[in-house]
Amino acid sequence: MPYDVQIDRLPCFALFDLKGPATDLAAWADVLPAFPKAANTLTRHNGVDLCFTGRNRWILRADIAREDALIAALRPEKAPPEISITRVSDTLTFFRITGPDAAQVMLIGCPLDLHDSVFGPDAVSYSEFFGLKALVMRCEGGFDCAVEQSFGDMVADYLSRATA
Amino acid sequence: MPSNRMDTGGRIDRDRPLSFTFNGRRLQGFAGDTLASALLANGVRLTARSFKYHRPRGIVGAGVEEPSTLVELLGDDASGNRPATTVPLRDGLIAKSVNCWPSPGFDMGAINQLIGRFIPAGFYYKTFKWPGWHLYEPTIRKAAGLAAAPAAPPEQGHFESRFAHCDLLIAGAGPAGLMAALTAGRAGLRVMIADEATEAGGSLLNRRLTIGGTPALGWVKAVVDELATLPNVTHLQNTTVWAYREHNYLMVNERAPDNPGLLERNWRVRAGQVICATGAIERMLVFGNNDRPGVMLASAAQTYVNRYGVRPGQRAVVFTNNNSAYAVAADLAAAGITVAAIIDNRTDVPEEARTLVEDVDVLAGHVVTGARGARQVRGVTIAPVDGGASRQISCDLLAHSGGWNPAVHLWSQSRGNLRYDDTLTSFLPDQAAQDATSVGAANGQMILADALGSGARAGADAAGITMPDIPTSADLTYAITPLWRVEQGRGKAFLDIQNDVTVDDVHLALREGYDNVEHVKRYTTGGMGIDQGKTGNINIIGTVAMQQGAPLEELGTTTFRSPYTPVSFGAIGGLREDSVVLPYRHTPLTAWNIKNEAFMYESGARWRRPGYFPQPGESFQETVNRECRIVRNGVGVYDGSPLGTFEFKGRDVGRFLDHIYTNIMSTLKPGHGRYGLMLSDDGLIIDDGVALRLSEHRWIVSTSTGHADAMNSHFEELLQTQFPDWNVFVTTVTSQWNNATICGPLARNVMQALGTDIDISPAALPFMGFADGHVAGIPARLVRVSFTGELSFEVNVAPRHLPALWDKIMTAGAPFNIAPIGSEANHVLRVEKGFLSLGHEVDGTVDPYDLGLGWVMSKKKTDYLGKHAVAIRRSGTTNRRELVGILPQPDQMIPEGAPLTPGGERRPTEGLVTACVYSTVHDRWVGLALLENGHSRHGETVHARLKDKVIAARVTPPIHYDAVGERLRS
Amino acid sequence: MLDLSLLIIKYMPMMQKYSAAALLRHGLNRHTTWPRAWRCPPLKDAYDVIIIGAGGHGLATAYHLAKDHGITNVAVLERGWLGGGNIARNTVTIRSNYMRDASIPFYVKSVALYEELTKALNFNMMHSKRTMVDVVQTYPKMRELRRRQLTMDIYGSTYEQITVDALRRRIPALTGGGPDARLPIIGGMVHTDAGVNRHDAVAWGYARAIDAMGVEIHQQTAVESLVRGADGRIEGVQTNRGLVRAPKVAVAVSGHTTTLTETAGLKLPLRTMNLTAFVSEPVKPLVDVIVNCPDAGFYFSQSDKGEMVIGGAPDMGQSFRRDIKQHVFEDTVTAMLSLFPSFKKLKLLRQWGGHLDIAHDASPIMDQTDVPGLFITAGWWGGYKAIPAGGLTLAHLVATGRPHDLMSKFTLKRFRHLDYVMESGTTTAR
Amino acid sequence: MMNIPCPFCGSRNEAEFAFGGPVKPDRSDPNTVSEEEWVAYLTQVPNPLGPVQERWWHVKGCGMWLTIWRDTRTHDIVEGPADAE
Repeated sequence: MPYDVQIDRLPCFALFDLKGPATDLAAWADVLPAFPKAANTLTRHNGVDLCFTGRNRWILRADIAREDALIAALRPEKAPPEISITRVSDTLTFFRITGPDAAQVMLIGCPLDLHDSVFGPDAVSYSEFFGLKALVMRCEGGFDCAVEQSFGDMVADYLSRATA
Repeated sequence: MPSNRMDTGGRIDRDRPLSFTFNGRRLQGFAGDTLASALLANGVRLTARSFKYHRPRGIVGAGVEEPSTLVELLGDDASGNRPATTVPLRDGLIAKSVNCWPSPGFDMGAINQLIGRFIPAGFYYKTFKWPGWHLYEPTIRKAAGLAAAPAAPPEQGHFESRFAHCDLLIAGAGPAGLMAALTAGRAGLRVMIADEATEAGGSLLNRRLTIGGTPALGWVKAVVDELATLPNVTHLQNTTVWAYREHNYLMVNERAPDNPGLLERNWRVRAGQVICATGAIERMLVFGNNDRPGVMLASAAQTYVNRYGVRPGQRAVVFTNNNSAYAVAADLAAAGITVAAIIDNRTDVPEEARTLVEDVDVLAGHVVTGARGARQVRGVTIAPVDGGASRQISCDLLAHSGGWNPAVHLWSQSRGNLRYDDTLTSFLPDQAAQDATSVGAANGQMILADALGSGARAGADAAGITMPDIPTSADLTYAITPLWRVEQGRGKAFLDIQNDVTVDDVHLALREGYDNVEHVKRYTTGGMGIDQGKTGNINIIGTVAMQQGAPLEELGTTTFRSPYTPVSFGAIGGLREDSVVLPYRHTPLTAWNIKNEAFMYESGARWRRPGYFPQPGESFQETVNRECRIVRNGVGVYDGSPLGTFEFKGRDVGRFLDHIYTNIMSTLKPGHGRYGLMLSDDGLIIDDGVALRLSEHRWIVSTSTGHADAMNSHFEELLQTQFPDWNVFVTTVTSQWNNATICGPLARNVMQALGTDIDISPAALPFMGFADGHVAGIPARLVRVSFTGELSFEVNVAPRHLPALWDKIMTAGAPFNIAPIGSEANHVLRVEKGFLSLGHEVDGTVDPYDLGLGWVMSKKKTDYLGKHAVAIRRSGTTNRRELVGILPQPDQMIPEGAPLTPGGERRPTEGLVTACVYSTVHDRWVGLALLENGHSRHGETVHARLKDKVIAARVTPPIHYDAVGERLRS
Repeated sequence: MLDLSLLIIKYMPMMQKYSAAALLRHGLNRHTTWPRAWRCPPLKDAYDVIIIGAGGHGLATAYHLAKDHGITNVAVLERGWLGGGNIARNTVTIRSNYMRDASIPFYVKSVALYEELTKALNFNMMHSKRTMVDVVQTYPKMRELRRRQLTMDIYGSTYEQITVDALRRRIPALTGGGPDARLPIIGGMVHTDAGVNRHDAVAWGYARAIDAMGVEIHQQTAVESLVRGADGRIEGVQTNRGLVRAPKVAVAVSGHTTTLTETAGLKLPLRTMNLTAFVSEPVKPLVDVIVNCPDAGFYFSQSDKGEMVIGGAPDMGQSFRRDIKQHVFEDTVTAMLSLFPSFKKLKLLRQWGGHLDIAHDASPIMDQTDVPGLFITAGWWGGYKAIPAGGLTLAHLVATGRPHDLMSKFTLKRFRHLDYVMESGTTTAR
Repeated sequence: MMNIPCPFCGSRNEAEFAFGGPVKPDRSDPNTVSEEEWVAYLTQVPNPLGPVQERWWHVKGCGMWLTIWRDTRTHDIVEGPADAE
C-alpha cells in the first residue's frame, strides 16, 4: 500500500543563530533554556527549543509570534564580540512529516539513521534531505525537517512525488 | 504438444494455470513457474540462437547463471535481455528470443555457422579494414546488441531509492544465510537479509534434503515465519545485493516492493557487518558441442524436477567430475526420467555417491567427447579418459557438472582477496578487506551441515553470543577431480556459451601472444556477456592454465565488477531525477514574476530568475532595449535577493577581511561600505563584492550570487584551519536579507513616494553608504550600491516582507512609469559601464591589473591572498590580455566569445570579445574584449573573426558610459 | 628521410599482414599458424630509451621514436599487462572541440592521426567517425561553446550549432529536457570530427607495430624506482627484474606519475583522481552519435556491441582505488535519466573506475624534468583522444630535446610563473 | 560513499561533506621565502600512494573543517580527526 503519512509545510518560525561558548551566551541572554550538553540534542523550555547543532553553534527555535520579544531579549546588535547572535527566521522552511510511515518517507531523502535507538526524542541534527542541507528533529508522531527557504518549493514537490 | 510436466511435486500451484506467449506461440504454465520451467514443461527445447554463430541453443541453467536463453519481454513488463530462468511467469506474459530473426527455429543469422571457421576470436581486428570500417560497421551493429532498447519510460509507477542502516546485512537466504539471520535476529541485532529468488531456501528449494529429520523446506518455512515475527529483522526476497562499496556501503535492489506505486526500490545500506551467503554456481564441462539444446547444468535439471515438477528430458546421461551430480541422477530417476548412464572422469567413484544410484550404469574414468544432434541433443559420444575406443549413448538430456564455484562476486567487490583451493578446485574467499565474512557454499562449505554451521557461527560472532545448536542434516560429501576441458573429440567446445567463445579461440589468443588472462578475456570477449561469465570464466582460466602449464592461483581471476546481476537504471536513480538533482532556488517574487510573464531561466547558482519582461508584440531585443532605457532615463526595479550575504562578527573581522580582500577593509568606518576584490592565493580572481561595517565588530559581506557557497567554504576553511584563534564568526544570511533594487535617475523620487524614515539625501546617504530604518513601513536596510551605473537604492528586507514591499514599489513607482528589470538588461547596463562579470571578463587567466583594477590591489599591505602570486605571474608573462572596450565598425553585433585575430586572418587569437550589447545610450553596439596589451592599444582597429566574415572594431577604454561615475553617486 | 624509409622497409616485413585473405589462408589450417602479435624477448641491461608504461601514450611514443626518429633500441616497461591501464578503462571518445589556441591544434592533429591509424598499423581500430553532439541546457554554456566554435574554426575543427528540433531528430531517444524540464534544452552543437574506436585495438596495434620495428615490450616488469647518476642525470630504472640502464627515461604512467618521480626526489603539481565509467546491457542500435551533455554532466555513446558506454564527473578526493563512489555514480545516472527517461528500463551491466593525474591547472604536462634525461607525459584528463599526437610530440621531445610546436605551451616550466593554461575556461555563470 | 568520522556528529555519509584537499604545510609569510618555494607551496600537494592527510568540511552537518588520514589505495580511514570527541 502507498505510504501512510501526513506532510505539512509549517509557517515561519522565529529562529536565531547563536555562536560562541555556551557560558558566554548563557551569561548574555537569560531567556535561553538550559544549554544541551550532548552534541546534536535539544532542550525545550516554555516553547523555546535550543538545538546544539555544532561546536559553539546553536539554533534557537520558537513561535514566530515571539520573534520581537526574543530580539529584545537577545539584543543581537549589542552582543559582545565573544558571541554572535543573528536572526535567521526566514532562512529555513520546515516540513512536518507524521504518520505510521513517516520514518520510511524520511529514509527516501535523509541518510541519517533515524532508528529510535540512535535518534532519540531529543535528537536534532543537520544532515541531508534530498541532497540539500537540512535540519532534522523529531516531533509528535514523526519528524520536522527544515531546508534553506529558497529550496522549499522544490522539497514540497519531491515529497509529493515520493509519496505518490 | 508434449507435456513434460509431472503430475505431482514441485513448488508450483497446479490450480493456477497461467497462459503466456513465447515467440508467437500461446503456451500454458502454472503459478510458481519461471518462463524457463514453463517452456521446458511445454517441451520447447530450442529457445535461443547464439550471439556470433547463431547456433541453436536451449536452456542451460535455472537461475541468474543462465548463459543461453535471453528473452525480451513485451507488453506491460517490457524489458530486454532477461534470462528466461529469472522471469517469474505471469498470466499474459509475452516473450521472444533475442538475437535471432525470424525465429530461433529458422534463423537467417545461422549462415554464420558456415563461415564459422574463418571468423575466429578477434577476426575483426584483422579484416574489415578496406576501404574503411564505416562500410561494415552498420551491419555489424545491427547483428550485435541482442534485445531492442526500451522505447519509453514505464507508464505507471515510479522507482524509489532509500537509505537504510543495519547492524548486519546478510546476502542470500539459503541454509547458511537463514541460519545466520535467525541466530543474529534472535540475539536482537538489526538484521537485513536479502535474497534474489522469489522465495527463501536457496539450494534447498532445488534439492531433496532433510533438516532435523524432516524435509528441509519445512525448516525453511519455520525460520522464515520466525524472522517475520522479529521487529529487528528485515527480510527481503526478490532482492539482489548487487554492489559492495567502500566502508560497508551496499546496494540492494528490491524488484517487487509491497508498495503498488513502486516498480523497484533500491536500498543504499550502511551495514555494521556483512555476511556473504551467496551460495555457489555450478560450472559447465567443456566438450564438443556442449552447447546443444538439451545439454544442461546438472543442478538445473535437478531444479526443474524438484522445484518446478518438470522433466527436462525423458532419457538422461549425466556427465560429472564430482559427487553432486549423483544426487541429481537420483532425483532425475525418482522423477521418472531414465538415467542411461553417469559418465565420471574419476576412475574411482566414492561409495557414498555410487550407492545413491545403485541401478544406474556408472562409467568411471570416462568422459563425454561430444554431444550429437543438431537442433537438440540426441546422444553423446563417450570415451575413456586415457583414450581408447569411443562409443555412443542416446539421450535427449545431458546433465553435466564441472563442479562448483563459490559465488565470490560480492566478496571480491568488497576487495576481499581470494585463494585457489586445490581440493575444491575453485577460488575461495581469503582475507577480508572490510567487516565481512563469507559462509556456506560461498565460502566452500559444500555440505549442508557445514553450511548451517558456518551460518550459525557467523551470526553468533556478529551478535557476540555463543554458538547455538545446529539442526541435524544429511548430505553428500563434495569430492571433485578437476576437468577443465575434454581434450578428445570434435566439434566446437564452448567456454562461454553466451559470447560463443570456444577452446580454439583461447588457444588462438595464447598463440598470438595475448597470454594474460585479461588479454584472453578481451581478445576472445569471454566472460563479457550479460551473465559476465558466471558459468564459464573458471574454465577459461583452467584452459589457459593447461596450455601454459601454470597453476591457476598464479593466473588469478579477472576482476569481479558490480553489479552482480544487471540492475535497471531507474532503480539506481530512484526519485533523484531532473529538479531533484539540480534543485531550483526561488525568491519570494517567483510567483509575481511568472504572473507578469517574465521569461524565467536558471541564471547561475540554481537561482531561477526573470531574464526579461516582454510586452505584447515585443521582440527580445526590443524588450531589453526598453528595460535599459527605463533605467537610464527613468526608474526600474529588480530583485537582487540571490546575492550572497554573510554576517561577520568579532574583534578580528577587519584583520580577516584585510587578508582575503586585495584592498584594505579594516579602515572602513561604521555606517559605510566598500567595494573589494578577492583572489585565491595563487592569484586568480575568485569573487568581488561589497563589505558594510555595521558597527565596530559587526559586518555584512556580500558576494556574487554564483560564488556564495564557494566563498562560505573559503571563509570557514581559513578561519577554522589557519586562524583558529581569531575572533571571527560567520553566519550566512542570504535568505534572511532579500532585496529590491530601485535604480535610475528617478530612484530617489520613488523612495520618497514609498516613504522612509531614513534620510536619503546624497549628503546623508552617499554612494556606498547604508542605513537601517523603515521603507514603506517595513523594517529595511537601505544600501547605496549600484550594479547599473545609475543612482540605486538597494532595499533589503526579510523575505516574508518582500512581496509586500514589491507591490508597494510598483504602486509608488507607477507615476514614474517604474518597471521590473530582468537579468538581460542588467547585463547590458553593466557592460555599458565596463563593470566586470565573473564568467565573462574573468575567465581564470586575467588578473586585476589586466582588468584595470590595479587600484584595488593594496600597496600598503605586505601580504594578502594572491598578492605575491599576481606579482610572480606578471613578472614571468608578457602580452597579457587586457580589458578594453570595442566599437564594431560598421555598427553591428559581434557574438560574445568571438576571437580577435591579427587582421581577422586564420591565425592564433590575440584576444576575444567578452561581451557585446546594444547600447540604448549610444544607439549602437558596444562591447568589451580581452586584448593582448589592450591598455596601450586604445584607438587601434582590431578584427573579430567569425566563420563567415570578419568584423572590424575600434578599441576604446572599457567604460562606455559615465566614465567619471557622477550618475551612480548622484 | 631516406634511412627512415629504409627502416620501415627493414622492419615492416617481419609483421604478419592482417587481411581477409590471411584469415582465409589461416582458417584452412584452423588458425594454428598465426604468429605472435609481439615477442617477449629477454630483458637487456641497457637501452637508448626506456619508456615506463605500456599504455596508450607509452606505446605511441615508442612507435614514433622508431618510425619518425629511427630510435628502436627502446624498452617499454609495463608493471602489469600491456594496454591494461587507463586505455583499458576509458570511454574511447575522440574529439578536438577545445577552447584555447594552445590546445586545439594538438587535438586536431591527434584526431587526424587516429583516422589513419588502421592503415598505418595494419590493425583494425574500428574507427567510427560518428560525430559528437552537445546537448546544451544553459545560456552560459552555449556562450562558452560558441566561443570554442569560432576559435576551433581557425584551426579547421568543425563545430556547428543546431536547433532543438534538429537535435531531437538527430537523437530520437532524447525525449527529456522539454520546455518544463529543470534545464530545458536550448540547442546543440555538432562536432563532426569526433568519433570512437576500439581501445584494445589501439594498444595491441601499436604494440604489434613497435615490436616489428625492434622495440621491446616487457610486461610484468614493475619499475620500483628511478636511478640518478652522480651528476644528477637519469641513469636508468630499478625494476623487479633488476637494474636497467638508459640515458633517457620517459614516464607515461597516468595516475602513478608522482609515485615514480618522487623516487628521484622530484615533486610535481599533480594530483591523482578517480574517474568512473559504466556500460548498459547491449541493445540494438539506438544512438549513432556520441552524446555529450555538459550541463547535465554526462556523456555516452553506443558501442558496436550495443552497450551504452557512459561516463560522468570525477570523484573529488585523491584516489588510486579505481572504484566507484555510489553518490557520484548516481548523479551521473540521474542526470542521464533526466534527458533519456526511457533508459530507466535499461539495465546497468558493468561499471569500473580508473585513475589519472590532474595538473594544478587541469592541463597536460609534457616536458623534460629538472632531472636531465627524465621526461614525463602526465596530467592527461581525457587523454585517450591524445594518444597518437601525445606519442608524436613526446617522441619528438625525447629524440630532439626540444618541445614539439603542438605541445610548446604544456611545459612543466609554465608553473614557475604560475602561467596556467586554463582549458576549463569560464569560472562561473552570470 | 565513505563514512567519515566527524568529531561533533559521529560517522556520517561522505555526501554531507565537501572535500577540502590534502593538508599542505602551514602558509608561511611569502615575504620570507623564495619565489620557487612559494610557487611550490601554491602548486604542489601531497599525492601519496597510501595514507594522505586531508581535510573535509562538514558543510551539510555541523559546519566543522576536520582532518583525517585516508589511504588512497583503499579509502580506509587510518586515523580519525585528532579532536574527535
